Amino acid sequence: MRRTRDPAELARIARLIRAHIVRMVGIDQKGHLGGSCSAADIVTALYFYQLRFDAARPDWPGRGRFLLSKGHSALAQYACLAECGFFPKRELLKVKTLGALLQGHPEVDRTPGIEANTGSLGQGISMACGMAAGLRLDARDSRVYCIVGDGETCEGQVWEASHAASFYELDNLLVFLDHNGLMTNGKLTDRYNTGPYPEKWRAFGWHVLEIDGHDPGAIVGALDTAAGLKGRPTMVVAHTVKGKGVSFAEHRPEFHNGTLNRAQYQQALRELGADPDAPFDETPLCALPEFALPGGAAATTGGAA
Amino acid sequence: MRRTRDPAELARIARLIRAHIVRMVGIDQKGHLGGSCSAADIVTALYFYQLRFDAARPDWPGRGRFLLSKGHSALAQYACLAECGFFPKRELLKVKTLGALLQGHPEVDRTPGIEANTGSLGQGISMACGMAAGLRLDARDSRVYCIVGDGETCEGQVWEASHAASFYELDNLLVFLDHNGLMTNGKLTDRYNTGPYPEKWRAFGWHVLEIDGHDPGAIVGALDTAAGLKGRPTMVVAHTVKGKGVSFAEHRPEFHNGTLNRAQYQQALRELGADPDAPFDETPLCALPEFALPGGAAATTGGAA
Amino acid sequence: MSPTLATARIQNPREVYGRTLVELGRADPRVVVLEGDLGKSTMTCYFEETFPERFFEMGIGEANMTSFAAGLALTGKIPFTNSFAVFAAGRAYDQIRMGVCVPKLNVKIVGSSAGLSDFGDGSSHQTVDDVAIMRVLPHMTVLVPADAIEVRKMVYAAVAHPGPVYIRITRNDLPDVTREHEPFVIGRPGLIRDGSDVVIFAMGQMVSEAVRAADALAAEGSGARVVNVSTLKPVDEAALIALARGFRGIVTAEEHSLIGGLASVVTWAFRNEHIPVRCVGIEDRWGQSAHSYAELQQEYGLTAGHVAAQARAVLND
Amino acid sequence: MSPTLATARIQNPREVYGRTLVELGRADPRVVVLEGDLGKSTMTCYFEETFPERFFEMGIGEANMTSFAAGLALTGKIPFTNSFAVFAAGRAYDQIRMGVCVPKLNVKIVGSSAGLSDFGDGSSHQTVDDVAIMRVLPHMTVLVPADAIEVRKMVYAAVAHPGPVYIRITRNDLPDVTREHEPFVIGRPGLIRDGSDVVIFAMGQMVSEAVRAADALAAEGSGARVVNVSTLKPVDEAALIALARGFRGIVTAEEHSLIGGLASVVTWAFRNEHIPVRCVGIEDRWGQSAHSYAELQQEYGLTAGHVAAQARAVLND
Ligand SMILES: Cc1ncc(C[n+]2csc(CCOP(=O)(O)OP(=O)(O)O)c2C)c(N)n1
Ligand SMILES: Cc1ncc(C[n+]2csc(CCOP(=O)(O)OP(=O)(O)O)c2C)c(N)n1
Ligand SMILES: [Mg+2]
Ligand SMILES: [Mg+2]
Repeated sequence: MRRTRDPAELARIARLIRAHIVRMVGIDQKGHLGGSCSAADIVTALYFYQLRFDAARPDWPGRGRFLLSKGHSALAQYACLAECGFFPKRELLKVKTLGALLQGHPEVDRTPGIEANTGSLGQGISMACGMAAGLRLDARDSRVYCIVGDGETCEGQVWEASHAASFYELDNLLVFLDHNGLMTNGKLTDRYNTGPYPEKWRAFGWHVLEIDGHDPGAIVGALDTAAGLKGRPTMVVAHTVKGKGVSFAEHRPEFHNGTLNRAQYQQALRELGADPDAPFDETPLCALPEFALPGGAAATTGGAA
Repeated sequence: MRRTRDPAELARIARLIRAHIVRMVGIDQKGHLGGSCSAADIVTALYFYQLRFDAARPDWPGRGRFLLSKGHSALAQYACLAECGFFPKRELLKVKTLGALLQGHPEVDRTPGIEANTGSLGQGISMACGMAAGLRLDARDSRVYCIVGDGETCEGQVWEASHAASFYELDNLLVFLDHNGLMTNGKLTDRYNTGPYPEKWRAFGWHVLEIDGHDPGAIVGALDTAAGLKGRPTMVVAHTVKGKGVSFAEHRPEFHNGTLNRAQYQQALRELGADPDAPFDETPLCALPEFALPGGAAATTGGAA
Repeated sequence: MSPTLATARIQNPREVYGRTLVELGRADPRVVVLEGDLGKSTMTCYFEETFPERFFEMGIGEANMTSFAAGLALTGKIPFTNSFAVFAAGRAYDQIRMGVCVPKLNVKIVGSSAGLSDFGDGSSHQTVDDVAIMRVLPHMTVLVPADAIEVRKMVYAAVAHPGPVYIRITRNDLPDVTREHEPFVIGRPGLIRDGSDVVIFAMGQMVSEAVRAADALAAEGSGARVVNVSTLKPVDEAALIALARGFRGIVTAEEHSLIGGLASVVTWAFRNEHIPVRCVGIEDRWGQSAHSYAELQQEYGLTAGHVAAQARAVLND
Repeated sequence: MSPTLATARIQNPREVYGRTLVELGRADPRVVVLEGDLGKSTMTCYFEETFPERFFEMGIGEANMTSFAAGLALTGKIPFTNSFAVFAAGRAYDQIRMGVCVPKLNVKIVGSSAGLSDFGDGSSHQTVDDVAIMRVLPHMTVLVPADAIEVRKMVYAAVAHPGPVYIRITRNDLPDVTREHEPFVIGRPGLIRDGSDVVIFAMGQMVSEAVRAADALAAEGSGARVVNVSTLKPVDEAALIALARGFRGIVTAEEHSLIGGLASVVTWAFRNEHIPVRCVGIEDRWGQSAHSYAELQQEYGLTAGHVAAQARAVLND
């Protein structure tokens, strides 16, 4: 698939991804809107700029690995996987139904393109470290990308993993902190402060970058910079807004795993530039001429790792 | 019991405590010599200078609390408890036998003076936080003292507790890091580095002091300083030597939970100024005139909390 | 003796749990509450509003929450730890075991959204195993309420009982199947509906399914006695045996793995009794996402129909 | 058919475990080893010496060790995680459950110094519960070797078996009770010694005690069949039932809580078989320190004498 580093194009795709998130949350059902939207720009940049993969061969060993340690934001990843052609887009509409390909949290043995089972917070970053170590053992140049939540940093396992990554000098590991300032039940600074983050990861021996997690240019820049950082893992502290893109959900803990009524659902889609009454477009981005690779080149080209 | 802040006297008592540790390790049996000896000066200063307690009423609510998060160093605490009169000294010689008052790791419901069950690393510091919060709820001025191992800092729970203590501003909590540089199987810097410690705890929002953990004057000084530090918990990074006081065990991971043969046993006792052939002296320090309080004043006086 | 579920009041157990904590907070200043960032699901939010100084947000750190609670218990408090059951019990297993259960500390662990009741979130948020892992702990008391009435009584009983208690609470609304005026006693199985052919031992949500099954069986002329086994530890084996004496068979029904839960309790208690037994429960599988709880009940074989079918089968054994 | 324990070779299971890891490391480059700072006890030190680049010291962080292993498995490795059983299984319970067992990853968890074998260290280092908590996990295979011969075969079998495996290893030396030339097959119970009155199903260390008990019973004229149940999951219930057919009673023997271990496996398998059963195991108590393992065996009722006594009792049932 063709890659883009154009911020406007990435922003446009991210809006599309967010519209899918809203569709998957649906009407009068619970769904992890907030954290999926806060991570959407990062996930989009990973799939449409950075990650090396072959949607037709999700287990291609040369692929880059991306896993959400904050597994509850799976909707963002599902949307990208669908648009990249890992599975038919209509699977998005069946999310969380009995027997669905797309479960409430990521499941590696169910869903093409998912790398690990996450959902119990704190575990994914350790798995990412193990993957990075495994890839290095095999002398692969693939990199591992991971997103942790700021609330998730309460889990001591995040710090255990941070020790492991730094001790084993896993410089093929890049982690984003989705720093939206909220956990399930309110503001971190009010309810259970785990900051300041850059100081912590520096003390744990990581390279630390800090960016606006909704600025595609900054995300791409961080990915590029991190590719050159050696000897240690890199943490990108990404300042984000929970619920980003859906005005009434922004900064609002109620929409962490909240419910949209019909009016909210429609408003959310409209704000994201989607027509709530239009039929669902089943064509993935990867099938569009501007995303197909010219001359039928292997889908695995492009992407840093 | 009378308190002393005299470094020479504290050093003399610590040697006595170490001799008990050697006796409890015994001959041709496994015993946690290394970590007990590295913590001995701190534990001694806590019981003979700092801690407010009543050995006749171990559950006196006004007491200060001391618990070993690195529960495997219980021998050091058992020795101090015995010398302070919590139980007959001859219990030391029955340690780790069937039905003994003194178990392999501290057990609160078995042993007078023990505050919690520890031994599964990482849990004790969380318990110490909970105690500090509980004492504060009751508006008690008692303080909580805790020792964690440097290897123990691998456990993420140590960092979870560190978040909790700083978020709840537990300034009635003082933790020592027994920084002896060794875990069970070797040097931390070689095998699994978790340093640098002062930077980490500063980033986690603690007051941090750094001392020589074998200098009684420095320990007493840190205790005094910490009493005045408000708004946050205090971490005292104490540089120590594993096996301290037993020449052939110093810096040696083999003696983490090692075995002494008869010659080593005797040499160790001699180095600690004890005669291996002398009968066991059953009189605790607290019964000596110089440690009894003048005029029969309550044993609970003295001590900071 | 036979509650008609059709007209029974429906209540939400976690709502009642949250309200009861407040009552107890008022009655007993030693009660303190710890929460793992899920207070609006576990309903400890009511306690937080009412007694902010005795409420501890512990963030998403179940291990520390549990050991911190042990520390509070060691200063004389009666702490309740709260999270989804999967995390309250499983993520903090070693902390419950070593710090709480070995020394028999007065910590109450409340596992919310238990079983398959968090139907949308899938395997990572569903508990097929919590009763099993809590039951193997010496000194632990394990309680699984059949309805909200029992939730309230259990929370009172937990405070009155010195030592660790695990309470499993579903996210689902439940019809009242127990009687308000009957006392709850730890360890005592409760007779819910009588009959004389088959005895159905049921746990939690499955008690109301068992009552429905008994209705269906009655229409066919078979009498089913429904017993609410809401204490999974300690088990009064003699009482269970007495309740089944003279019956032609036993059915167990639980929303939990057949390994380590009620089926284990009953087959163990009856190991030398020689009475046919059939078990309804989750067959050694993980949970998964669904659009509704009812779909999962069907998928995992946890409906009144499944209970009735096993009752018929055991009567033919 | 009857091994004489008096002349049996004595081996140390963890020593053999450590050596076997090296053999497998040589045979299969996918084998990697993770250690929780206890390599000189678990005996992964041999693997570390031989294959330093495939050995990961994970410090004292069992949770991270386990999820890190999951990550390695996801890149095609066959990781073994190592610590004392109490921590390998219990401290990392949620990580084993969610990260490894739900997706059926190829992670092998080895619990060392299991049961009461770390006799000096007391309750915090002794496992009465590990088989119970590992057994309730769907997709898990649970193995408890009876001797060092079986340890070696099990480690090979674990590598050959795709999916999570838990292996419980004692610190004690054990006499060889199984036969070198007989293959080990996951799930298959092994006939150790034959007899025709009572069948003793035994697990781990208790297999050799059961053989001693059978010797004593033989001297009294009662024939005891001793069966080594070294796979606690999956259980071949039909095989167990077949092995007890025609016998007058069953005794189970395990160095584990009577809740959730072998006694549970057997009483469940025989729930509709109506044959008397008596169980030897740890009666819902925590461990404690002792001067020797033998003292704890006596204190917890885990000797050949206790097994023989239950056999006599069941024959009189
Ligand atoms: C171990 C564990 N405990 C609790 C939960 C329930 N839970 C799901 S999301 C969440 C809050 C996460 O906050 P954060 O990491 O900040 O995520 P974000 O704000 O990006 O959604 C909680 C408590 C969980 N999934 N795992
Ligand atoms: C959770 C847990 N994992 C493993 C162990 C086994 N263990 C006991 S002591 C120890 C090493 C501790 O090292 P450190 O904290 O540095 O203690 P010290 O050097 O002071 O003895 C280990 C791994 C344990 N007690 N608890
Ligand atoms: Mg957040
Ligand atoms: Mg150390």
